[in-house]
Amino acid sequence: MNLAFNIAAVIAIVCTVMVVTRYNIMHALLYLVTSFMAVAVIFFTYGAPFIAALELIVYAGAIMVLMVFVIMMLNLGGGSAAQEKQWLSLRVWVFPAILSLILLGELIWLIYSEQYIGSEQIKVVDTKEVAVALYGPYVVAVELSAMLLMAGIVGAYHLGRQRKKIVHRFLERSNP
Amino acid sequence: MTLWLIPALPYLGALILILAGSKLSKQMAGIIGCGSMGLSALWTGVTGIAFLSGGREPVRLQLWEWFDVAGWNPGVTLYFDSLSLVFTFVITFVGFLIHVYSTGYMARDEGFNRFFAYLNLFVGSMLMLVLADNLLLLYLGWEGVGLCSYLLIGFWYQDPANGAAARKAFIVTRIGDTAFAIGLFMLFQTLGTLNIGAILAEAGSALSGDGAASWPGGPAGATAIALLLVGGAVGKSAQIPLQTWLPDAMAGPTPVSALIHAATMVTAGVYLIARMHGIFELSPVSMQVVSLIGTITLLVAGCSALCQSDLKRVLAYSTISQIGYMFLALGLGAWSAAIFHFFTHAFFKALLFLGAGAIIESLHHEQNIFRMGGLRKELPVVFITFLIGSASLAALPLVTAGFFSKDQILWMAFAGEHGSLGLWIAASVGAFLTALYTFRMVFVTFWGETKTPVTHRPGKAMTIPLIILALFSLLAGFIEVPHNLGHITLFSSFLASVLPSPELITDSLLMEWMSQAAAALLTLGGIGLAYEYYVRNPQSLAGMKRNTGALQRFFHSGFGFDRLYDSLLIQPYTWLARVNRRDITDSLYTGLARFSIWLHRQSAQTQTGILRHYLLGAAIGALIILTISIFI
Amino acid sequence: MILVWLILILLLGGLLSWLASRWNVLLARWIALGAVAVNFVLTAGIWFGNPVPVGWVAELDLEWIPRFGIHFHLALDGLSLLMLLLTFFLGMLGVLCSWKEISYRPGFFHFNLLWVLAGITGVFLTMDLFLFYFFWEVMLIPMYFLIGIWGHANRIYAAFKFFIFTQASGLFMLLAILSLYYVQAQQTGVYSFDYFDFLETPLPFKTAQWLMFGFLIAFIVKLPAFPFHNWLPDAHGEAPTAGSLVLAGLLLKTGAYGLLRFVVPLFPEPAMAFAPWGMLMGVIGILYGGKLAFAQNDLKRLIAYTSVSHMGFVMLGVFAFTELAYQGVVMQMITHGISTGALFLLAGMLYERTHTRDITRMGGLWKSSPALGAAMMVFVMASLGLPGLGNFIAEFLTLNGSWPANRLLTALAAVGLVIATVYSLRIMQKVFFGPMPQTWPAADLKPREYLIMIPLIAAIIWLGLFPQKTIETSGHAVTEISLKKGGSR
Amino acid sequence: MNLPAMETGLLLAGILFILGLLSVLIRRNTLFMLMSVEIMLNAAGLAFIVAGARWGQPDGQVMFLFILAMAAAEVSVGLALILQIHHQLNTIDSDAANRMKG
Repeated sequence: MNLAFNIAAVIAIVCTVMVVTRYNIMHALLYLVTSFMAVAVIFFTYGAPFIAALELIVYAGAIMVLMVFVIMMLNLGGGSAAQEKQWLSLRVWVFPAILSLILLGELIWLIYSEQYIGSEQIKVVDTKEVAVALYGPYVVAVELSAMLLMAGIVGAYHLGRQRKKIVHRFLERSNP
Repeated sequence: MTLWLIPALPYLGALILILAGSKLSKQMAGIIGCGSMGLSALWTGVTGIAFLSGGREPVRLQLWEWFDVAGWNPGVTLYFDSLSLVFTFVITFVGFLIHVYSTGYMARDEGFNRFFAYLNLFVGSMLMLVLADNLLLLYLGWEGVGLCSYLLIGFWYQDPANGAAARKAFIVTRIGDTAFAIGLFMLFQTLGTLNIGAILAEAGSALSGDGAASWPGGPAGATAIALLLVGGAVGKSAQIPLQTWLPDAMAGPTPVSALIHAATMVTAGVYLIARMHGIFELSPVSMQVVSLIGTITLLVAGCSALCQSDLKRVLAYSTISQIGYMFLALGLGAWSAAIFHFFTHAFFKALLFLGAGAIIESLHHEQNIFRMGGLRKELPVVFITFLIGSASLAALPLVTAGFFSKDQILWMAFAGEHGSLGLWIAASVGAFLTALYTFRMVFVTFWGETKTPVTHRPGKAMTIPLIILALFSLLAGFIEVPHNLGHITLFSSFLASVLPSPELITDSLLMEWMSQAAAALLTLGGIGLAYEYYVRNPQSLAGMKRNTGALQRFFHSGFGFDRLYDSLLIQPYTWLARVNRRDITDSLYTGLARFSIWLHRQSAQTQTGILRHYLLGAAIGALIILTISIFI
Repeated sequence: MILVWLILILLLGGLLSWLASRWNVLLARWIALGAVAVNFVLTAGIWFGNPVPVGWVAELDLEWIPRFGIHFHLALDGLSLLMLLLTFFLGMLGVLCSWKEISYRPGFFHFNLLWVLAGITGVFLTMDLFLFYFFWEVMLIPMYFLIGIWGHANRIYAAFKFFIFTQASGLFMLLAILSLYYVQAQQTGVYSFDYFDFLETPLPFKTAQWLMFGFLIAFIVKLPAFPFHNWLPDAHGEAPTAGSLVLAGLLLKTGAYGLLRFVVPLFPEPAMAFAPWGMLMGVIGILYGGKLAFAQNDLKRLIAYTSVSHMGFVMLGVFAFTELAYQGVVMQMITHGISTGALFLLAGMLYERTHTRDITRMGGLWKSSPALGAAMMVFVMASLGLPGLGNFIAEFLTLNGSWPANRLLTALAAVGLVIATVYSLRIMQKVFFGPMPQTWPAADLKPREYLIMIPLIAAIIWLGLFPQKTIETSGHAVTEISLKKGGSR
Repeated sequence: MNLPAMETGLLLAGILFILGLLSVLIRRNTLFMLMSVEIMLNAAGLAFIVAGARWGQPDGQVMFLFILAMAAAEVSVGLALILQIHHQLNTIDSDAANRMKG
């Protein structure tokens, strides 16, 4: 089982790195999908098959597809890649990179400094337990997330509507 | 005993004139003004006679208790003894004559009522000063007199120069008053009371004990208090450090100069020192300081008077010089001699000022003596009275009152216990200078050809006071004759009850004859020299003037004191005021406001509007919190 | 009960005159005058009732917020009686002098004026620190409106500066009051804001010192002592005549009253420790204020700086801890209130005649209005401390009292008298003597102005020649304060 | 069957999270930013699952479900906003929308 975990972890990291470095947004998106699939495999290795499935369906399936639609609508595709290259100059990279390295160092230091985590077995949690917990103590949270999703839909609908653009002679000039 | 009437009448007159002044006619105002003075003089006479016949018992009358705080309750109480009798007599009698003279002199001035209101107020305050039983009430009179001299010097208020002179007088005297006030605080702290009687009793008992040591404040305390009192006296009596205001005070009308700057106010300092003689006797140092101030002043003022061209300024410097003589006498411990000189000086100096007023008015306000001349024939009465006054000032031997009083001071300077040869020489030189500048003035104004025509003869109201004063200038001396010439000691014995008599080291008749002969010779020499230069051959004078031009200017400016004070005090203060008009500490607070605005503007820069900067900020914040939570 | 009435009459009077101004402006003015006059008569009645008050003449103690131990506790002793008399006397003059001057919304003006007076009355009467702070604020806000609305050119700046200065320092005092409240609760378990309870609680020196500084800063800013005096010239320069009259005549006194009533009795030892500094600030105030007064050309700013200088004497006297000095301080509060109030009234009258406050553009006014000149002469002489007028008694007592405490500083303060002469005579010379730059109409004092001036002149002369009446009134209260810490005679 | 140790799982989540953060910071294109936020959310979910698995509690997975719901709603609203920005400023560069400044 560890082998699968390791392979999936490597794939996930490589794909994420590719996402971060790509200029063409479509390539980045596809790398992201593969990265999510790798993570789904990792979920599976951690004994959470239901979540792995969900990950695949919702993250990889729904959200990424939505992104693809938006990209197609704005037909960013190849044209914007040149602009992306110009935007991602080395100077922009330097400071965030340092920041992330420091943060990574701290996370590592944190994870490996606490001795209490023993290396006993990881227990598998099957889906029934999850369902019982979901509708047991977390029933309020479920309702809340339902409301959240509703808000998401209404918001997306309201914001997405194309209102007739008011072209104001001098107040607002849309830059080219 | 209705002693309170003496000061109350002038105050009442002043009150009436102030309240109903604008409605009264000039004539009416004149009657009220002179009337109140006349009644007060009369009442002084009555009280004086009652006092003399009643065995010279000092009268004390408390009008009301001023205030009572923490056990200290100074009352508004009047005290009348022989010293205050002399002063009240002079103030009210000479004051009355000057009031009568003013009705004539100020007849055509539209501020007539206001003038008499101020004059009455002045006499009231002066009487309060002289009759005060405690030093606080004396201080009230002291400042009241300062106020009235300010009002009267600046009487013709249209001309800003008069205003400046009035303010100068008030401020310079105020400096002296501050020293006087600090002296009062020290006195109050050591004795717990400001009552003059109590203080003198305390000083007397200390003197009889073992001198200044048994004075509560110790010798240093006594000397400090004495010197502070001298500070106050020097301010008011225009002695050396604070004498610059008197020559400028001539900007006021002439009767004012006569009353205030000759007879009464300027001698307030002499009265204070004489009254508080107990403290001065405790500290010989302060006595020497007083005599030193006196001698320096009489010499400086003498020389300055020599080179003045304005008639009234000559008289002003001569007043400073004569008061210098009084201070010298006080310094020597010859208290009654000083008061006697004050007594005679009041008469002949008032006479000279009134005469000068008559001359100036008749020459249509011409004050420069070199543009006068030949007035012997034009104004005979004024000439004769002026001549008598000058003779008395110059101390013409045996005939004039001035001679007797000045000679007594010279004799005390020579033979007195604190006297010394140096003081006597200085005093004699002063006498010579006095004779010189007095008769220079007389010869220049009355001899020679008339340069400006006489337009107006002084009326009867002006000439009668002149004549009376002239008589007094001659006869007033005979009440105190030195014992080698008849030994009448009416005046000093009269004051003996209040002022102790000085001890003499040598009292041989021969020495006395010698000093009198020397004084007489000096005076006659001075007159002769003046005659030589100003009447017989003025050319020799022109020669001498050329090569001593600088000295002339130096004397003319009164030894440069004005310039000294101007550059030392006035310029820096006005410069500081001009520079710091907007109050430096204000910039402290406006600076605070500006700093907060700057701070706001700097922090506004961080709102760039670019999303990435905000994200970066959030990330950095998260990082910092993480590191803090881990490592600290 | 009469004490509550004193405050209520003013509050209601203010409201009434605001309402009345809808129909008839004159009616509004009469109501305002009537309200203050009634108060004046009441207080005068109390004064004649007991000319030499010993201890508390009248007292009223109602529960206000029992849970926190806050009482509606008003009490009147000799000192507050004098202060109230001064308040209502100047209050009447304030209403009288703005008869012609205020035409823009007079109703609201009188409302503010009377509410300021009510606040001041409250401050002088209250014996509960919470209530004291309450009235301290009530006094502040209407004053801000008075300066802000009816002031002259840059009145907004002046009103803001006045408000921030006083409010900021007031907050320090609030902190001190609250911490005193808790320290007392901790020490003695008594939860109360009452002044008398605070008097009994023994405080450790360190905390007492901090609490004293809290109170001190509020009163020093209000008093204006030296470094905190900058709001005064602006506030005075811009306020309307009645505003600056109330400001100079009464608000400065609340600072001095606070020092006498709260700082010295509540924190005797720290006050003793602070004494040399306090006296130094006082003397600097005298000399620096005097120099600045000499430098000003705007008449109102000049008079404002003179009151900074005179209040320096109060600082000197309060920290001298001798009964003489305290009596001098009380006299200075009253006589300064009258003389500076009168000077401001005269400045207002001069403004009505010459329409300028710049004294360099005035001159020779004695010819056109001699009576005004005579009145100005009286009060100029009062401000330079001429004996025979009230200020001399005050200054002499203060200096005499503070001489044993600190000789050098008292000598320097005495030099302040010379500086006072210099700036006072400059006023007379620049305004009334000298040539007349332009001809003003011959407009001497009108009957109304005589009605204002005569009581003031009579009061200042009466205080100068017969001060014993007022000294007796505040005598007991002052000895009480000075004996609290064994102050010397 | 022994599952991978928890530390490695957490380490993996950490790395993914850091990469997402890095990508958010460097990108100017709002779409890229949105994707990177998705990475970070996913990484967080992974950490939850690993922890839940370690203690055998369903809470981890429940929490992941909520993250999922939240991510979905967030993406939909985010994309709507991006459309609106594109419509108004016809660019999706985040620096263009800088009128809310200083």
